[in-house]
Amino acid sequence: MEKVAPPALFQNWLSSHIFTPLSGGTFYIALVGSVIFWCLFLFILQSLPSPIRRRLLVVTTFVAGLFYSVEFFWPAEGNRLTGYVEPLGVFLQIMGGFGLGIGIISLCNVHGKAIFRRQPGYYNSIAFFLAFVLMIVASFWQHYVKPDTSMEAVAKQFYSFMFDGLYVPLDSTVFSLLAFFIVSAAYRAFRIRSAEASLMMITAFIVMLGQVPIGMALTNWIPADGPLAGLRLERLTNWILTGLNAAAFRAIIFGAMVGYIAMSLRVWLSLEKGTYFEKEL
Amino acid sequence: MNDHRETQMNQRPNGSAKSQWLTQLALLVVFIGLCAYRIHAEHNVEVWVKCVAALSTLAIISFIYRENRLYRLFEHIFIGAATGFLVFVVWRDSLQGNWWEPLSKDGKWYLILAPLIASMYYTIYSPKHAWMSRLLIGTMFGLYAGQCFQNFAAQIFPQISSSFLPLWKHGDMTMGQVLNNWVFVVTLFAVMTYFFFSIRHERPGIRQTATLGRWLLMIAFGATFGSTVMARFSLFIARMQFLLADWLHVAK
Amino acid sequence: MVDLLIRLQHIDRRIIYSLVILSIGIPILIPIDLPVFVSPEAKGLFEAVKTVPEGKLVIIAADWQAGTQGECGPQTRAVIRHLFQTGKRFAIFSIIPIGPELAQKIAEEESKGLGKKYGKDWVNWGFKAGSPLTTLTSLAKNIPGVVKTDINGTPIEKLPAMKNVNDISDVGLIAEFTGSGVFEYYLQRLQGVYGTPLVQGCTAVIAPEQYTYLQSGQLKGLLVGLRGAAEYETLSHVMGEGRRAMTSQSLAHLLVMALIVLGNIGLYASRRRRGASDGQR
Amino acid sequence: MEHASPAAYVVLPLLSAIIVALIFRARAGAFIFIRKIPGIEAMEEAVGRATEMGRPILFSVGLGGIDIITLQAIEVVGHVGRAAARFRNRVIVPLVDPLAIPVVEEVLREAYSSQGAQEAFRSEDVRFLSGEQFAYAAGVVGIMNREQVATSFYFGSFAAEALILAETGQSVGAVQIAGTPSALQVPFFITTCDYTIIGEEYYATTAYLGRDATLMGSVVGQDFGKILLFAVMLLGVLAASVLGPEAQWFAEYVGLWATGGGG
Repeated sequence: MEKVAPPALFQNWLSSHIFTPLSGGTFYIALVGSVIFWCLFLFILQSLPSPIRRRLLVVTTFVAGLFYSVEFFWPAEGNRLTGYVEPLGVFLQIMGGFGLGIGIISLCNVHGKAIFRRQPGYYNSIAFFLAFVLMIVASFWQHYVKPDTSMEAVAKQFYSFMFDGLYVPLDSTVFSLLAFFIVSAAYRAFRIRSAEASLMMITAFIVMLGQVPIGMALTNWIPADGPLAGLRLERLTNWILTGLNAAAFRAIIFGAMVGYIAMSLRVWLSLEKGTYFEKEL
Repeated sequence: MNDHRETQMNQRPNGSAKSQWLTQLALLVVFIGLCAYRIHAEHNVEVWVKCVAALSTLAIISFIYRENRLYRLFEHIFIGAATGFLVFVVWRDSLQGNWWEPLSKDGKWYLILAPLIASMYYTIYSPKHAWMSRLLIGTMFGLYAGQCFQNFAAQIFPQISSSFLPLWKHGDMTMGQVLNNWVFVVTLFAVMTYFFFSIRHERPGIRQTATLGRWLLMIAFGATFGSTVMARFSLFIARMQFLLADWLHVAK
Repeated sequence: MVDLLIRLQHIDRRIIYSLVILSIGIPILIPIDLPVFVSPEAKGLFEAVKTVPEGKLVIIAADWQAGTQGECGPQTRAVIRHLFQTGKRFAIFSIIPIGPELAQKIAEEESKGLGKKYGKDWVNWGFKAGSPLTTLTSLAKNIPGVVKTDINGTPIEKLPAMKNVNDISDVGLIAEFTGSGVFEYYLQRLQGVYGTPLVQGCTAVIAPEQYTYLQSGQLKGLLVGLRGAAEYETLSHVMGEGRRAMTSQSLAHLLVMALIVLGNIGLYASRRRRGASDGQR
Repeated sequence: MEHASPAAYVVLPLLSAIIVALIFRARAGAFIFIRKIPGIEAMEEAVGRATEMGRPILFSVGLGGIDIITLQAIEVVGHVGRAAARFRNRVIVPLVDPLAIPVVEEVLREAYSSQGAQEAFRSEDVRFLSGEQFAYAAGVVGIMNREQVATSFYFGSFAAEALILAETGQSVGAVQIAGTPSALQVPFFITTCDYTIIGEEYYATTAYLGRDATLMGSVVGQDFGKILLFAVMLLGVLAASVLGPEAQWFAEYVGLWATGGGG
């Protein structure tokens, strides 16, 4: 049985008085009303003098940080904030979706200028716009086409052309370039220049050998259940990966997470230094 | 700064532009020939899609020889298609179900607040109002900062308690397990010591531990590098199987 | 001669990449059969399948998705082919939605070659939703009751392959294939409770964690990644996709190691040259 | 762990108190020693090199969106931007998350104007490439080759595409410095970059570059936080060793205490 979170602070009051679904005329009035309210709110914000803006940013950052930390430290029973966690998560996801427009504007700005100024290779920007528009058309069309009509087959084929013909092969082939780069990186970097570099090289050698049959052949003569079984290449590889490797990465992650807490505290308490935080608003 | 401009850094082989055009043209003709041969063998749409997929694959693989016109074209096509698909996925997986339908069908008028608030992002295009985008993004940073406690506890605490390993024999523990525990605990503490910032490494005990930590770190990085090689090769094996078996049918 | 050695340090990147294409492409075109050394854990799985008592059912738990098809696909195919060859009936099942479909495609392809028929030689229970723990617990007690219908919706009783299969005691072996951590459910609910022999085919990435179950005897056999599939095909004397891809892997790994050795020879030669010239100055 | 376990009520406030206390101690003027981190020291020189060659600089802030890790990377963009602005050199910042555009643009514009080089800043150099990992990688390696970048920086959270970016940067002959808390990508940065800043050193980058009291104090706070974890684990190992099987209830209690007992 899904554990239903207790209603959060004012959640019942809010959902029964303000955030109640409406229909018909009142629905549209509420819509227009909230747009007007928002424009008013932005107008007030804009009229605030700079020092008050700065203090407002500090307060909103702190309150925002307070929400998740208090919700976490508040024990589960009687926790009056858990109710808001899920709706807030959905709200942030929707806002992120609306933020995508900035990316599209940036892309259109860069490629639009390339075409407008006839920069060399501007036909690539034309190809970008074509692929962008065709993919949107193809994916929405196959999503909304009425099933078992003649158009459905066309929509599916057009989508397959864009998705299976362009998107998936391009994606998996760029990923597969790693097969080349890992070879050239290993060839150039694994040189016995220093003790540490050779340590890294020898371990990489052992692990690589332990993964291919030809490598395993080198130590196949060691009896599998004898005392020396641990020296068989595939066993040695597993011992390095489960023991030493896991401990070293755990130590790195411990340090990184302490750094993550330190930075989060600075951001939350507006102690953070750096151009983005100190610039006059 | 070790100078690694090795001699083989020939970005632009000095072959004249004309000869480059010729080789590219020749390759294109060969490709079209192969496509015609395959389309002649199989008269259906799948073959056309496979030919386009093959061209996409070869365009990206051509990058390892040199950045070239074909790669540049398909790089832009890829970015366009990926962004277009992102727009569709954002609509299908989040905006449609969580925003548009509740707003338009269930009458939840207050969901209009999401685009209204998100409009503050778009104030960056007018310098006078750009500070409002800072107000919204600053608040978002505050939200993420507040999650640090839960993230730390959820990820790190189980690892702390599972690091309590006995260093000498108890009950039915084998000597192998005791040795493994020693290796685990020594590696953990040595690598942590290596990363201390404000403690001078010259202090006795600290320097040796930190050096041991650095050596164990190098072993771990070598092991991780080696264990990833197989996975990366299997990616390219799959692409070669697509080209040789699915597309050209010259292999099983 | 020394100049040649010194130049080994800077082999042109394009030569390296062409060698990678050749070492991976040639085995796909011309199946070269490199000797595959079989690990004890792969032999264990082969023996476990061979010694399934007459008339007992084998469960193929296909808990993998498209992402891990590269490794789990060849493993599943190798075991299913062996079950067809030795005339042992089996049932495909999974607690991951897409698993049964992918495994069914493999079983159908293999059944054509060996004249096996769905329903008589094998059956596909399909994906069982709900929490894996409760599904496996009730499955052990009453297989027809929990499964009810197969992947095509036909009632289980009608399928000859399911004749007198009532509960876990009628199951001779459970073979699980996965890239994710669902393995514990089979340990906790089936092998650990009823002692039904359990074997696994897993991806190379999660292999280190599975070895502990091998040493404790909870696992009778283990196939590790593509290498495991190649080992199983070697035991069943078949030149399958595992061995072909393994040949490419082996050649590519040999190439990387050879390049590293050559690079270091070049470094050593240039140091000796510099050492000699310092001596003369 | 949905809600704080008993251990969380003790360890987390203690860890936070240590860090904040050391921040305020540093702001009050206490002397702070931080060991050398070669990668960070080399950043200034790397920017200078790009200027000598008259080629642009590339800065990738990784795959993270608007989160704490990416914020640290964006702060480093500010430092690199100020160094590049002194020589009127370009910094190209291809991005994965659209919401990072206003933040990075703001930081770079400020960096250039603080050096009196507003006109040298081009807003197209801060550009969104794609939200998809490998479309982003394809775009960045294309830019590297076409712009022939002389120096590239990789700061932020990275995944498999790290080796695609860094090996291409190597092949174009760029000087490369990487810094990431993503431990799994560190081996690939080590084999391709001139300097690699690992794990928690990543969070000390701005402190090291800016030499600001608050940030330096925070780095010392990180050390003391780690000493706290070090002590807890040392205690745990000794208890497990001394008590042996009896430690089982202790380990379970601590485990329960630590993870909130299946909460």
